Amino acid sequence: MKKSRREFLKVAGITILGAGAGSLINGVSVLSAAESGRKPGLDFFKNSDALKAKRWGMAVDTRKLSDEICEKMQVSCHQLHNVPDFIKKFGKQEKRHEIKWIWETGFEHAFTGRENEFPRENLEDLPVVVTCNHCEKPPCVRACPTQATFKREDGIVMMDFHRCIGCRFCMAACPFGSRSFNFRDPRPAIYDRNPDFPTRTKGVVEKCNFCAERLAVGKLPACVEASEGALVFGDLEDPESDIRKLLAENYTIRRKPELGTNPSVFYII
Amino acid sequence: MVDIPKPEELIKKTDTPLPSKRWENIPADLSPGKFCYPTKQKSLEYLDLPTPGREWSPADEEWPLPENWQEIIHEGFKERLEKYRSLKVFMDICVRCGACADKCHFFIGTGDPKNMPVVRAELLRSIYRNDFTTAGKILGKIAGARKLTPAVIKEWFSYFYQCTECRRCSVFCPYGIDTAEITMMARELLTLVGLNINWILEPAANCFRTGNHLGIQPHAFKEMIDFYCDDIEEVTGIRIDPSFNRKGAEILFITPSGDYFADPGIYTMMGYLLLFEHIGLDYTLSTYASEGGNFGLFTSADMVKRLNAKMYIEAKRLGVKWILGGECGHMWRVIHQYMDTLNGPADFLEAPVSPITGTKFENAASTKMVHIMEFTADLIKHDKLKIDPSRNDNKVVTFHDGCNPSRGMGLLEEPRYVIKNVCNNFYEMPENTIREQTFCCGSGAGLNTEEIMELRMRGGLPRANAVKYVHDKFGVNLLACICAIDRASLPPLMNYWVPDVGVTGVHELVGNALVMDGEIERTSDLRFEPLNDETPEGNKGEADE
Amino acid sequence: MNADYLSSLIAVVVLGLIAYAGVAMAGLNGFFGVFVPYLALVLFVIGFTRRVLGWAGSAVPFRIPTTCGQEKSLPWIKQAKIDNPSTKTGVVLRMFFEVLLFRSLFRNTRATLNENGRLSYKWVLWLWAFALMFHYCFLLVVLRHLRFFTEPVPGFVKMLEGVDGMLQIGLPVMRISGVLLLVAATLLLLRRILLPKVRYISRPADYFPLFLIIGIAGTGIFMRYFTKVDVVKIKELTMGLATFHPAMVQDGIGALFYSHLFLVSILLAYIPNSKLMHMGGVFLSPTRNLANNSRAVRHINPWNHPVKVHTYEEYEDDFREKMIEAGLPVEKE
Amino acid sequence: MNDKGMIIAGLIIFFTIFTFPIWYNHGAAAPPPEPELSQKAKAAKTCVEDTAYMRTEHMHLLNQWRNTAVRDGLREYTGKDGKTYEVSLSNTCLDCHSNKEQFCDRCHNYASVTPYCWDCHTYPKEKM
Amino acid sequence: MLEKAIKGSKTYWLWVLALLAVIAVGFMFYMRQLDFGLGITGMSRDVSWGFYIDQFTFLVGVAAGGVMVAIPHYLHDYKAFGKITVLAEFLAVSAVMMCMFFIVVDLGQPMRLLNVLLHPTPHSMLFWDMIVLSGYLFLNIVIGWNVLDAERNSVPPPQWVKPLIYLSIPWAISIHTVTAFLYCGLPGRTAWLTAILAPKFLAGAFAAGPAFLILLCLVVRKFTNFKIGQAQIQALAKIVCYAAITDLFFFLCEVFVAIYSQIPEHLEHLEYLFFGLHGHGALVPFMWLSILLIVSGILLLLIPSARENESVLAVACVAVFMGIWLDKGLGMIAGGFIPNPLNEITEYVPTMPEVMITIGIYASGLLILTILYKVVIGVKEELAGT
Repeated sequence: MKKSRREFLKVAGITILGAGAGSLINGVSVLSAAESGRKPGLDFFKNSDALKAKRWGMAVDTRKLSDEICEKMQVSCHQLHNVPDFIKKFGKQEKRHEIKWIWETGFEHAFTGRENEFPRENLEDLPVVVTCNHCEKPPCVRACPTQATFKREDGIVMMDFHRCIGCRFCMAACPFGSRSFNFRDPRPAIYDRNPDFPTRTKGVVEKCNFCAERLAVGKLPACVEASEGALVFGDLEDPESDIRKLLAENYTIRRKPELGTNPSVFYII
Repeated sequence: MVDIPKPEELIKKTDTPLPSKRWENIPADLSPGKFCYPTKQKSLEYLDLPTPGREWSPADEEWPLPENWQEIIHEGFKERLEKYRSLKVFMDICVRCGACADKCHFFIGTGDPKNMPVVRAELLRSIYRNDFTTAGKILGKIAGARKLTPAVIKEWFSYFYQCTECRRCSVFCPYGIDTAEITMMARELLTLVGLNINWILEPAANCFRTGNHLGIQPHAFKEMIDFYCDDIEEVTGIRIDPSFNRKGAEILFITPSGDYFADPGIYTMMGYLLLFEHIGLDYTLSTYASEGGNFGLFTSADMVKRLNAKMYIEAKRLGVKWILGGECGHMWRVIHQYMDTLNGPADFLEAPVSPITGTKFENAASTKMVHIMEFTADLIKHDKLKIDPSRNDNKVVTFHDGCNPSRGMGLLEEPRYVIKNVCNNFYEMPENTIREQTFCCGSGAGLNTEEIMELRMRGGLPRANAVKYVHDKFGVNLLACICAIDRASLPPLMNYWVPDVGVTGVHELVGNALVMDGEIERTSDLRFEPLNDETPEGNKGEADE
Repeated sequence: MNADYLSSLIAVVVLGLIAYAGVAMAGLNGFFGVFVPYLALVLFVIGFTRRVLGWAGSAVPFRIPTTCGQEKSLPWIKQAKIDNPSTKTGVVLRMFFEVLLFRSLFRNTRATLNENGRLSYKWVLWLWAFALMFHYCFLLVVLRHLRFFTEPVPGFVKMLEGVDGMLQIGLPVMRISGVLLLVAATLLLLRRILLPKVRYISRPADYFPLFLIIGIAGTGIFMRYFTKVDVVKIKELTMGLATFHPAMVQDGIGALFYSHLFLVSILLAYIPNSKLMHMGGVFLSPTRNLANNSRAVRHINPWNHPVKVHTYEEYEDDFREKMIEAGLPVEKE
Repeated sequence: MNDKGMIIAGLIIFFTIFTFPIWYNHGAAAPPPEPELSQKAKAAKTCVEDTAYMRTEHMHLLNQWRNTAVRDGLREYTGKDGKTYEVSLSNTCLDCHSNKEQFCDRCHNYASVTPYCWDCHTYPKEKM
Repeated sequence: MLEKAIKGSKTYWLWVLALLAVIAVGFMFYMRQLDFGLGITGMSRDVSWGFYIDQFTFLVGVAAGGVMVAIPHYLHDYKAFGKITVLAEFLAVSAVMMCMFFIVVDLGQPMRLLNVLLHPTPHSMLFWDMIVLSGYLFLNIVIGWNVLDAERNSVPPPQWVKPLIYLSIPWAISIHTVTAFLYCGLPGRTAWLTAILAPKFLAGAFAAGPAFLILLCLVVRKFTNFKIGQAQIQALAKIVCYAAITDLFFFLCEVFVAIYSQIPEHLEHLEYLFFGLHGHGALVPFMWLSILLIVSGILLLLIPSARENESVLAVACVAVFMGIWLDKGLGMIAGGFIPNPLNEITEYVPTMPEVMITIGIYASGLLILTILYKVVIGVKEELAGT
């Protein structure tokens, strides 16, 4: 509240100067009203049972993954977040407009540059689930001209759908192809709309948000819940967290670490 | 006469900052050299106009106003508000946006804020508010109203005789407010209390009596024309014998008296005579209607009508088919916008048709009077003239649009077409100073008088400055115009600001270029100046005289 | 500081305060919410009609268009059909460009005497641009306000609102026209205050309406975006006005609204008594609304009275002998 | 020139346009809207802030809620009366005001306001 | 001065009307795009920028190319260019305007455009691009207008214009540099991730801009009384030639790095553009055509007798212009997005509505150019006293 009130006062002040003395007297009364606390709304707080972390991260144990689990994760995520299914609605030609927050892909697609002439057996069939990496140094945030994409203090790279102008600079900047653009109105292709989460308007970019809305009420991300243990979610800065323990015990890789974005999603192959 | 500063000094003086005082608080400067001489008693009496009862000078402290002068002005104002919607609307709707301010040549030349068209109108408007509007009556000064005092009358006299009714401001005004209308009304009001200037009403009185402003009597008129015919014969070997007051002629030709009275108008007259001879026109001149111009326009609508009436009267008496009019400015404002309304309908005349080309002048179908530029342009277009433009090769010409033909009728292309056909060297002045944006000569609307020479030079500055530009750039040495006032006022203006440039009427150029049947080889132009074989193009500043 | 604009500014502020105080302290809601607007409306309608009929009552004795281009003359010469119209259609077009696009202001130049002694005329379009912006924004704002005076709100008003609020800035969504109106009015005001020539010719009657409109736009914007008012209640009041069922009880609207309404009422009543009548007068200017065909079609002057002329007979009487001597034909020997 | 007829016609046209609201409404004032409260809302007596404030400021408040929830992750709001609410359009506002047509739309339509909330947020009727 | 734009011949008005008609058609398609979303274009999740951004990039170059007239004129006092600087400046104005239009039509939520100003974000290159582009537009309008107005009045331009002129030179460089930075700072887009991108952009710009200016000069000379001399056109032609050579050289440098290093990520994009990748090769013929056009253009411009023949010169300029257009305006963006970060291939072909909107914007640019040039030519003719 404090911040927005300050902003309000600033704007009000400027307007008084600009609007001439005709409004001066009224402006003063507004100011005093604001200062005297007539404007209600004392403050905003974090939910007490919210999950908190210094830097959220995720580990994907591909050993535990199967196509079914991947499918389940995707369905539960897309269902929860009102992600449209254009292919189902309009057919295959709409694949190019597809929106995906989390999806299954092959090893060679997820880990380009790690091609191996003689790969481990089954590596080619290994289901790999990919999503936004919530990089520590996210190029998409750097590129966004309106701060519609931003990094929260807890490391989550978030989208502000109200602010996005749809320039798609973030999509060009993302080296992981994690972002989708609403090339058309998504609503007709949303089945079983979840009223607790907004749909998007056409013309904005969207992507995985690590279920920030669930963390706020003390729940783990939907995919993690649906993963049957294949995904482990937790605070990367907390050495005692489950995820840190898992990372300590296993050799993990990340996607395109050479780009220096420092992804927060780790893979156990 | 009061001394005029040198051009270099004068131009510096034009860039003065605006005074710190409001214009309402600055009295009019009526020191010698700043005002036109008032009308002599006898002219007023001859025209049956109100007189002040004695000779007087604007420099006098006490002016000879009639006892009930305020009432006269008030009633006159009221009457005119009913008679002229223009006045009423223009009094009400000015928003003082300032678009007109620097469009006036007098403001540019003097820097005097009361020469901004908006303020000139405010001189009248302030009285209008005081006398005729509720807001003015209640709020007085706050609403911009002021009382009619002798000081206001002095101000009117000063500033409404510092407006040449050129209408340039009207082009730029978002509501078309026309200062000419306002000045005309103010001059009518001043005339009601006997205040007018001699340079306007003496010619008007002359015109009323003799038929022309200069008071030239019929026999003298004929002698003058005969004299020009002698000159023509000397230059071309052709003898022309024009007819006067001849009944049954097809066309009556009327031109301003300046064209047969003074240099350089007389050469234009010779041009007309040569042209008519060349095409064998059946025309006559009139000694009764021997004036195209109309100084009534600078006095009152009634006076316009009184002086203008002669044209139709004479045309009817002589039984001509239609009237051809010479090169003139305010003459054409009257003919184009007033004559038919005031003295028409001219149902005794026929709709004008060129006897040479058969062209119907549809735009003159009702007034039955054709402008000679239209007539000549039509002749050239139909290839009816034998022209040798190289005879004008010693001239580098530019064209000055007269205020009235350009903003009162729109006669823009015809003169250019003619000039381009009779001259090889023609250059336009800068765009914002020609056509509908043309600048006044600084001496129109009756101000072409000697006693205000400095004001005239100041007012003519924008025009002269544009001429100087083409003179410096293209070597222009001749300024063509289609206005008798211009031909009288531009020579001193050029002489002052751009001494190497002469002034000519367009038909003088035509006359020079016409190849007459049976003419001798011409060795000089109509001014008896030798024809130069070499073209002066590129010879910067070379004048033809 | 200049007394002319200072006094106008003070006048507008005081007027705004009167309504504010009248409602906030004296509870004169009915007076400022119903009586004053109706009074203003009546004054406007009567005043406007009187002014226009007054103009209509004056004669148009002569056809005096200011011609701004080539006349209709010989068929092969291209006429400037709009700037120098010879037909009704041409005049309508000329008026269209004049009234809707400010054709004449578009020509504006600034004369400057340069150091080399040359006068130049720089093309300046600021006045044209500001004026255009000001008038169109004002029109849009007025039309948008129809939402307060109609129920159901007509489609075209909604469409205008939609376009006007196209740029999704702020909440409630910013209407561009309102902000631009304030900006344009301020620019016009600054022009008056800062340009020496315009300042010299400006008087309270020029500053007052500008401050008034700035005040109106300012209070409107302030209400909408900052102090906030109960729009539904306001509409109850305004609908009452529009349907002649004035609703009196209006708690919770906020006194600022009454300042706004009062200033609008002042403006409405002020129009017929001021230069703002140019909105009607621009249509009646004889230099613009007449065709330049006075030589082709006779224009009738309703008061064309006879005058004394010097007839040919009188003339011949004066000069007969001289004429005969010179060999000029005469009527009577 | 007799153009009085035209001038009067012009005047009539002007006043016809000018008085558009008067004849458009046929002189009948449509009753002001009365937003209907759902049972739940009635029971709650008061919204997150008092009614007068909510009437004029709800859009501003919603905007603040949105910003703090999305950008700062703060999802609890304590009002002037000290009560705390979850910052959520769906879970808090629309939970009570589940009757968009009778509640939101009435005033919005009356004031000709078309908020774009519903472009993305699902209103209760569609809850199914 | 804009007066001159509302007085013209029948041909002029027909041309203006034709452009307006094309703009209207484009606008109708844009309305459809606004209604439906960017889905009516050929862009996709993988190729998320397309034709619009291509044109934007190319036109920034055309705008920046004007500086090749400004530098010789203002910095080296090459007098001959004085006659045409205003043409270059107004070309830049129209090009920048088109750039802005292309950005706007490419936005998913154009109504939120002002968010860029409301939430200024200095770490975003797009923010800077907006600043440099609007700054450049402002500079060129102010400079061009004042210089022309002064010329018309035969007085020196106002003193304050001079610093703006000097500022406009680095500014011109900056617009294309920042535009290159939009792309070359993105990790993972290896086709763009090269320090030579800005120089290469500039080289292409200095070829395409002046080439177009030559064509415009030839058109102006043919249809109006404003006679632009041989000297200006030939000097421009040499600039085009060497800039095109530099552009080609930079391209070959890129090719060398990719081929010699054999790093797949560098190779794949080139491979896709020139040979096709995994059976996808929609752009292959266009890319080869581009090389062919640029090379033949350079050859024609190098041979003095060919260059001095104005018909050949016109052909050469068209070749260079089109070649660079194909390179920047078609291949640049798609080449960067294909293959995508997951090494998948989604091809991109602009759709009809997309092309129509693009044509509409080009028509609006041409309209702006026409109006501005009409004013310039009117002034030049007026100064000739005709």
